[in-house]
Amino acid sequence: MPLTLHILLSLPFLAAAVVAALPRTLSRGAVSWAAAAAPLAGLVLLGMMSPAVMGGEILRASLPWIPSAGLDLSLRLDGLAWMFTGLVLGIGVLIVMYAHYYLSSRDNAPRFYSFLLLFMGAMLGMVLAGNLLLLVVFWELTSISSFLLIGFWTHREDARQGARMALTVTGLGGLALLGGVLLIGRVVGSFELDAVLAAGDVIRASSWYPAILGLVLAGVFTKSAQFPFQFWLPQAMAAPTPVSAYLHSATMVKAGVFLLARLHPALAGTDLFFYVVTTVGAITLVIGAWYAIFQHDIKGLLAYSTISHLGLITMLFGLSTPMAVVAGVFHILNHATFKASLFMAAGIIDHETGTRDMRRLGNLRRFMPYTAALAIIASLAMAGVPLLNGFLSKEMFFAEALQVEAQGAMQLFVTVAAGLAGVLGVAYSLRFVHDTFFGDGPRDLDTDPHEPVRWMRVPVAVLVVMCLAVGILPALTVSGILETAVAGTLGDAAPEFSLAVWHGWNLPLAMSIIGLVGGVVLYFTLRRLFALHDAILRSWGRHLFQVNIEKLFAAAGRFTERVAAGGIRRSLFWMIVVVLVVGAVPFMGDAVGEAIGLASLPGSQPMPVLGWIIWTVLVVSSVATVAAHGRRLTALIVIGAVGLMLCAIFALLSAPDLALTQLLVEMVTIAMMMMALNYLPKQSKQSRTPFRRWRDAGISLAAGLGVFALVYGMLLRPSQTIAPELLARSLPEAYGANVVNVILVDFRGFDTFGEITVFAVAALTVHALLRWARLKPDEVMPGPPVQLPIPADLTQLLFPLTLTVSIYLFLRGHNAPGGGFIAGLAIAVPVLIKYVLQGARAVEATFGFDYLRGVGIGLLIACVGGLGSLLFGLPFLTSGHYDLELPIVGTLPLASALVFDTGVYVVVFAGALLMLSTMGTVKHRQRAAEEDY
Amino acid sequence: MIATLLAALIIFMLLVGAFFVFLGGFSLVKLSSFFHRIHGPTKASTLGVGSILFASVIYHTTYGSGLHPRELLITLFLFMTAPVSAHLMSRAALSLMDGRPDDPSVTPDPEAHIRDDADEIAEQRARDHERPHVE
Amino acid sequence: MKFQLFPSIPQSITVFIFWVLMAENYSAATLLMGLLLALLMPQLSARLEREFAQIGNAGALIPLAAKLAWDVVVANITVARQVLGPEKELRSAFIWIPLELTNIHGISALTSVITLTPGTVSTELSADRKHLLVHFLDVEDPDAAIAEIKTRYEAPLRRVFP
Amino acid sequence: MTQHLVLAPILVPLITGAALLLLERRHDSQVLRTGAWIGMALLLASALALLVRASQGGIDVYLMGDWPSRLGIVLMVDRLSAMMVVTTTLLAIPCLLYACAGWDKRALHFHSLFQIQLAGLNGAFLTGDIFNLFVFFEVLLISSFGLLLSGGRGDRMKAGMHYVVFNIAASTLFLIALGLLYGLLGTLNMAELAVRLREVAPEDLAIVRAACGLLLVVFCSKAALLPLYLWLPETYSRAPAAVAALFTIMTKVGLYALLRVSTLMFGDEAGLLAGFGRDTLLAFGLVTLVLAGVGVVGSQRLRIGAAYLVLLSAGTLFVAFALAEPGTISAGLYYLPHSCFAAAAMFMVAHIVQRERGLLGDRVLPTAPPLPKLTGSLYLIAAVSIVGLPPLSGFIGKFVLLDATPDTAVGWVYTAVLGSSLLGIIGLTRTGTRLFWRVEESDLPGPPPPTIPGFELAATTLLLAYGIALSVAAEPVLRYTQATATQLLSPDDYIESVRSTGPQLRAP
Amino acid sequence: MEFALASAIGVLTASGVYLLLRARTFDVILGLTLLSYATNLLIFSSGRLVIGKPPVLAADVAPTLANYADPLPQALVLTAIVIAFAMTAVVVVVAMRNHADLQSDHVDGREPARARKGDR
Amino acid sequence: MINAAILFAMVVVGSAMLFSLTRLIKGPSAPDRILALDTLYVSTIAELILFGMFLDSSLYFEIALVIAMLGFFGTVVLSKYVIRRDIVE
Repeated sequence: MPLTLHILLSLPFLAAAVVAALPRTLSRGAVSWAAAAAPLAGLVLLGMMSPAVMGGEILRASLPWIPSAGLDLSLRLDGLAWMFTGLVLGIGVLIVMYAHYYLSSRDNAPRFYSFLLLFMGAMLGMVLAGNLLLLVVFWELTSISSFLLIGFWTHREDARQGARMALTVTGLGGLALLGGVLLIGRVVGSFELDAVLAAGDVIRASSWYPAILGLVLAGVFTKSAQFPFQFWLPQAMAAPTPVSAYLHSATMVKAGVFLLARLHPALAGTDLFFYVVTTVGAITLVIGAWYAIFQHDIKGLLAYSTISHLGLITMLFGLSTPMAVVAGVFHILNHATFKASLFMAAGIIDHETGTRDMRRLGNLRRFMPYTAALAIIASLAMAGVPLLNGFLSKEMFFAEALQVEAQGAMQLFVTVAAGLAGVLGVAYSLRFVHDTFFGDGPRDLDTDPHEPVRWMRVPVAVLVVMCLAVGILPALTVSGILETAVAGTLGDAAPEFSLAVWHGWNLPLAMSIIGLVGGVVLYFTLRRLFALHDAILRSWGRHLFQVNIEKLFAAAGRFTERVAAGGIRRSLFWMIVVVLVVGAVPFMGDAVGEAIGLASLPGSQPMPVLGWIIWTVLVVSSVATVAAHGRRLTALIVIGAVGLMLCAIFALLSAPDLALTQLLVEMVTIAMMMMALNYLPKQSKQSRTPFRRWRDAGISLAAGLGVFALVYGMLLRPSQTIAPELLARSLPEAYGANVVNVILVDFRGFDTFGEITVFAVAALTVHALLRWARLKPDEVMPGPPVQLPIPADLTQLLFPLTLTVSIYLFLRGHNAPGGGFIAGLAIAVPVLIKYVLQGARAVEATFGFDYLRGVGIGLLIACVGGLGSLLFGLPFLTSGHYDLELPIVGTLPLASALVFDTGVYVVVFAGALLMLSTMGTVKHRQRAAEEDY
Repeated sequence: MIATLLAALIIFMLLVGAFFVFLGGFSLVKLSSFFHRIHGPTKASTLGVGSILFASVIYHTTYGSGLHPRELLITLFLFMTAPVSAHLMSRAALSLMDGRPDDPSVTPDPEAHIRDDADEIAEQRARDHERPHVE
Repeated sequence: MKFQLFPSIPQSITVFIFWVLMAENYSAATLLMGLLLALLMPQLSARLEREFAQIGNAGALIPLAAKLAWDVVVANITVARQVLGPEKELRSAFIWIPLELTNIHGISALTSVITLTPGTVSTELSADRKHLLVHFLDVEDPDAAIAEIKTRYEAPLRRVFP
Repeated sequence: MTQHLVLAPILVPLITGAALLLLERRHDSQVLRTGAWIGMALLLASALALLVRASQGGIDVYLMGDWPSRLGIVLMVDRLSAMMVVTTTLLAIPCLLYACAGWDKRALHFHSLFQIQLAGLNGAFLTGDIFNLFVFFEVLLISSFGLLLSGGRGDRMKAGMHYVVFNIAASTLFLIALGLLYGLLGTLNMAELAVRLREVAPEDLAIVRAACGLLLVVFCSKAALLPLYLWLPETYSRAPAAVAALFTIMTKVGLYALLRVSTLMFGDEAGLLAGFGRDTLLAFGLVTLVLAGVGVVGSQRLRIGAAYLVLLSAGTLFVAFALAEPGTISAGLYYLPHSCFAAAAMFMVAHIVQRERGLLGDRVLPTAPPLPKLTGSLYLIAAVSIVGLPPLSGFIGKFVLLDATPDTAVGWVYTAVLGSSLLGIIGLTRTGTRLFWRVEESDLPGPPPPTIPGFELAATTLLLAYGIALSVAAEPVLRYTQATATQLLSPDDYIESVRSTGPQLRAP
Repeated sequence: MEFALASAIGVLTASGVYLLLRARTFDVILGLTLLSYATNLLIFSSGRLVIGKPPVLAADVAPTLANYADPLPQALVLTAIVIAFAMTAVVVVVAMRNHADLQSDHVDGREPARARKGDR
Repeated sequence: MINAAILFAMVVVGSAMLFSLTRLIKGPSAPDRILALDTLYVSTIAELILFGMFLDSSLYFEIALVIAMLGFFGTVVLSKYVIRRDIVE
């Protein structure tokens, strides 16, 4: 039954989905039962598998997920996982039962249970994972789901903060763990747990070992709230108590130590491991215990004690001797039982008295004797009093701490820490018991404290009975479980051990006694010295974290704000700088002139006088544009000269088509800019920072020089182009003498296709932006629109003639300068002149041409022109040629490229006019609306 | 013989054309007020280009690819458009001018509006001087 | 809009001549295309124009054109002298010329003609279209100048554009 | 007919866009939507068909106009192109769905612009000619301008100005680089360019390097590499949700071009130019990652945060591609669609939040918003997916990348990738708790939480479902991307198939 | 001639870049225009400079590079011109809308702090 | 001989262009600059025709024709702007 494990794992997830889907109106009982079904069923399954596991078998099951990346859904049930599964499910059942009574009617029970089940599933997945990556997956899932649980009471600030803090810290650990696991995979070559556990020697010998250890331990320490990450755990107490009871006894925080146990064979056994883990564990152990004494909140006290106990477990794993591991595993088990029961008791107290503040509580044994009895027993177990389970594992801990083989300082440190831990543990247990159940009666309570409903006590009672049973009869109750778990942890290295209550008079027992006595003394001394009720001991870790995280947010915010506020100029500035650097770097380390290779290259051609004249006009007007840019009209006129000279250059340097295009585009551009200028200020405000101007001037000069150098370098090199073939094949195969046009409609017709698309979309965009816009002209001239009858009348003749010319340019385009684009603009311009001279409305009233539709039709024509060749099985845009014989007319050469070019023609004409007519007919904003601003 | 004559004609027309184009440009630089300047380029240049085109037609007919009367179309267009642009430019200048001649259809006494534009020049100069860098 | 096969005969003719001139070959295809355009162009431009120019007496156009050509050449030489000469001696002036032409096409033609003849630039048409503002580069006697324009150009134009 | 399949992803949306333009006058949004969806369905079918074809491992070469590749323009379909086309199409479906909730009526020409945008994207992915690549860059850019700005006002215009100007400047630079490349090497076909680059003479090396460098700068600025990303956050956070969601693929176009060019032209066979720019890109990619993480943490608005997450994914991809190992490229290619989908979902969620909260918009301030519970769940899944928490696709992409990182780069890459993830978690956690966890507890039933319009919900869910599908089907996807990476790293096949494909009728 | 053209491109680039970095939308548009001129010339020059040999095939002249200029860059420039025009159209309109919506023609949509203070 | 004349004419027309440039830069008023630009256009036509003669090519015809036909458009638009600010009313 290989899939049993998968079924087991999927149970809580399925249940979570089911519960989440339940309506809120459903009775809580039904929801609880639905929720409890999953862990109960899980326990049954686990029970079915138990004999095999206890017999030393390791159950494995695997489903492929991402085998190529080494991540499969492989599950593995060995002793350790078995024990943890039992814990997770068993305590889970109790928690569900408890929560049923704990939750109030205002709480959204389905939500709660679905989160809880989600968490349970994640936890199960983590312990069952047979693949380290899968373990990480579930590890992070526990972080997320615990985040949701801790923040369940979302309206409470402390809950939100606690949840965030928990997720941040454990998220950090999870990422570190991911890094560590990936490094392990790198060393071992597999993420499968079996392989990794078998490859301990390889890992320890690898040069990655310190990094692996650091990263994995970061995961462990954050999850298990070890120093210096312990601060999140008390914050997480803002969660509903069932959650705390679950997360902080059996599951969430145990995940860390579980991992430590899990990877023990692979990672432990080095000095580094020993020192780091032991030290951190010891520090945590002491700090947690010390802080616990000074808490006023019961749950706070329990939280710190949890930290302390986890420190203890960590330290045990740090000691690394087989017996220490046994003790560690044992203590995990014990701690889960008594701590879960304590949390539940705390929840009962909270529930029935309305407070968890020990300064207001006291003498509760009178009001709730049963609860008090249960809680006291559990506390004693926590303190390590004999005949209770806590005593057994603590005893083992003392034994191992005393046996540690290390340098003197370390040995002393470990011993002292262990001793202190014993003393402090008794002290805080005592504080809990004394301040809550004894002493002066409760103060200022809103409600009368009383016993809870019986079924709320049952889970506590179950656990306390277990504490007692284990404590009194360890060999009968827990021994088998522990053996199985240890076998799972250490494999062949598992030691023989026997659990007994009485080991005789020995050093550990002495330490236990010292601890008990010292703890009692300490508690009462402290009580007298410091007036515990007033003492406040802030968690500086939490404080630091909060300060720093706020600082981080603020700093990040400032940084982002500065970046975002930098605006366009900063963007462009950086781009230009990057370009300059990228352009300059290749020439570095080489004399620039030599790199460009001026000396070795063929000389340049002579320059005609006309060329110099054009050059002068171009350069001067270009510089003048810069000089005049503040006065916009002037700048526009001057830039017109630049455009004209460009056209002249194109003409001079054998590019008539370009000259034509440049000219026409120039005209339309100027018209467009003039229209825009109507709605923009006439002048630019000058920036008043000369620094910026100089900086920009410097950069622009550098850019100019750079481009100059590159172009010059390029021009002086011989060209090795494909052009000869284009020239040679143009006439015979594409039937056009104007090679440029042939390239445009044939060789590279697809470019043109894209180009007209760009043109069309630009027109659409202009239309979309201005269609409904109301703009305010910068300056409104008084009076009615001026009549320009004379030029308007003269252009009457111009329109048909330019249209004729345009058709001529279009038809001749394949063999002489011209073509669809040029022709399209050539006809758009006179229509535009009409607009200018007669006004847009007058023109559009008569000239009923739908430009928008024209754009669409043009694009479709171009498509059809290109697709025609598909009918002949030839690729897109393949040109066909057909000589049409007509009776009188003679031969008419028809090239299919003409259809495509017609599309271009229509798009350009309609697009240009769509843009310009839209810009020309912008609606002015009413004056009344201006006042509102 | 005819060839020499034609060549001479071409050269002559070229020189005349170049001269008039030059004149158009020169008057731009030399004259002091806008309404003086506009007389030069709008007509002289037009004529100059016309002459050059004429030379070109003869040239192509004689030495080149045959008769291309279509070049005359350029002249035709020029003669159509040059007045339009001159008219508009002068209107533009007029609209910027202070103390422009009033529209006689509003004040029906056309004779009153014949005025020497020496004041015009003075005024315009003063204005240019006031705000030389601002339009 | 009423459909007319030839909204404007002059325009059709112009377009045809234009096409043939431009195409530079006189094959049947070219001529046919020219005819087609002559048919189409006015139709298209009819969508843009309110009215077409009607030519009254086309015969008067030719002497006018000849006169104009001559004037352009002669007067250009005068202007050349004026431009090259000292600027101080120029007596420039704005003069409103009263118009008798009422046809807007005629007025347009007159404006162009005035501008083309050197020494004068037509600047503005009054709102009631009865006066034309002309800038003279060098004028001694305004009344004589007005009279010359009226007889030399306006009179024939009135015949062309009745 | 199958040979013409390559055309479909470009022409289908283009024709749809043009045809929708003709239908616009009818003022019937139903007609437009129907048309758009028909186009979308055809596009999806053709994209999938292309993917199936490409996954057989061959490289299809389509000669435009039946000219040999060196003379005309070629379209190329290899695994990478097909994958990008499919990603685009898959992303476009929820975006269109989202827009159909109402935005398409408010933005003039939305459907046409949207379709043409798709045509531009697909064209950029399919073309094998570098100038044609430029043209398609422009097609997609200009339609993105339209999509971004149509129906917008105020702040969106401001952001639009930045976006438009920056991209035009970048396009200008593209042209400069192309001009230099053509001037120096004399061809525009990418395969031919690659061949000629291999034979570059040492004395020409510097100037060729400069030209290539400029080309890479262009791609980096489109893909938003440090310090060329300043335009991105404002723009993306101001764009309409459906458009912002679609824009998540825009940075990927730059990355695609970068990957294509650097594997083809600067691969190990490229002689003097082998490995050109790799180290620099890696370094800058790492810094981008970290700064993007800082941006997520510091963002005051959810959509700004989402925009920085786009940046974060871009940084990750830079790193993946700059490492240039088969494994990292494969991981990057897996991560690429994931990051598109997840970030798109985030933008949609942000928009839903923004609308529900009225004046507060998507600012990260705690309130008592009656946000629908569902929004919170959507946010959670999107956030988990995008910061790379398990078990969703982001995690898989990241760990595969980290796993494939070469030993020498482990330190920096691990630190940056994991560190930025942490920053992402911190930022998104804060945002999420502030936005979705109500502050006040009231017994009174407040105003019922508004419901999310069906289209929007469907769109967001679909995107998230993509993410889940990517995680579940990670194995086949990864196998595909591995094959893609292998194909990319052996450019000789590409060159060979371009050169060996001859015209049907003409002389080769 | 090569020097002249290269220097002209350099001057256009420098002017364009300077204007591109100005703070007003219109100046930026002018800058982009100048830059696109520079780019067009640059692409154009990548076919090398040839005076008076337009690539329009004549019947009796062999179609080789000796007799005709390289046509390909010309076609590219044509595409580039058109695209630059389309882009300019869009940016011009965005500038118009920017000014209308935000009451400022500053590229970042708001006047710098100092200027705003001065206005009050 | 004719070639020399053509070249000479080119230079002379070129100097006219330079004159226009001067006016274009100096201004002072907008109509002055518009006039200068207009003149520049006309001179360019002349140069193109001369160049066509020089090369004995008719390929420059189209450009010259288009400039002659539409070159005044810039002037129209600019003048209209000066007159009314709003070029399309």
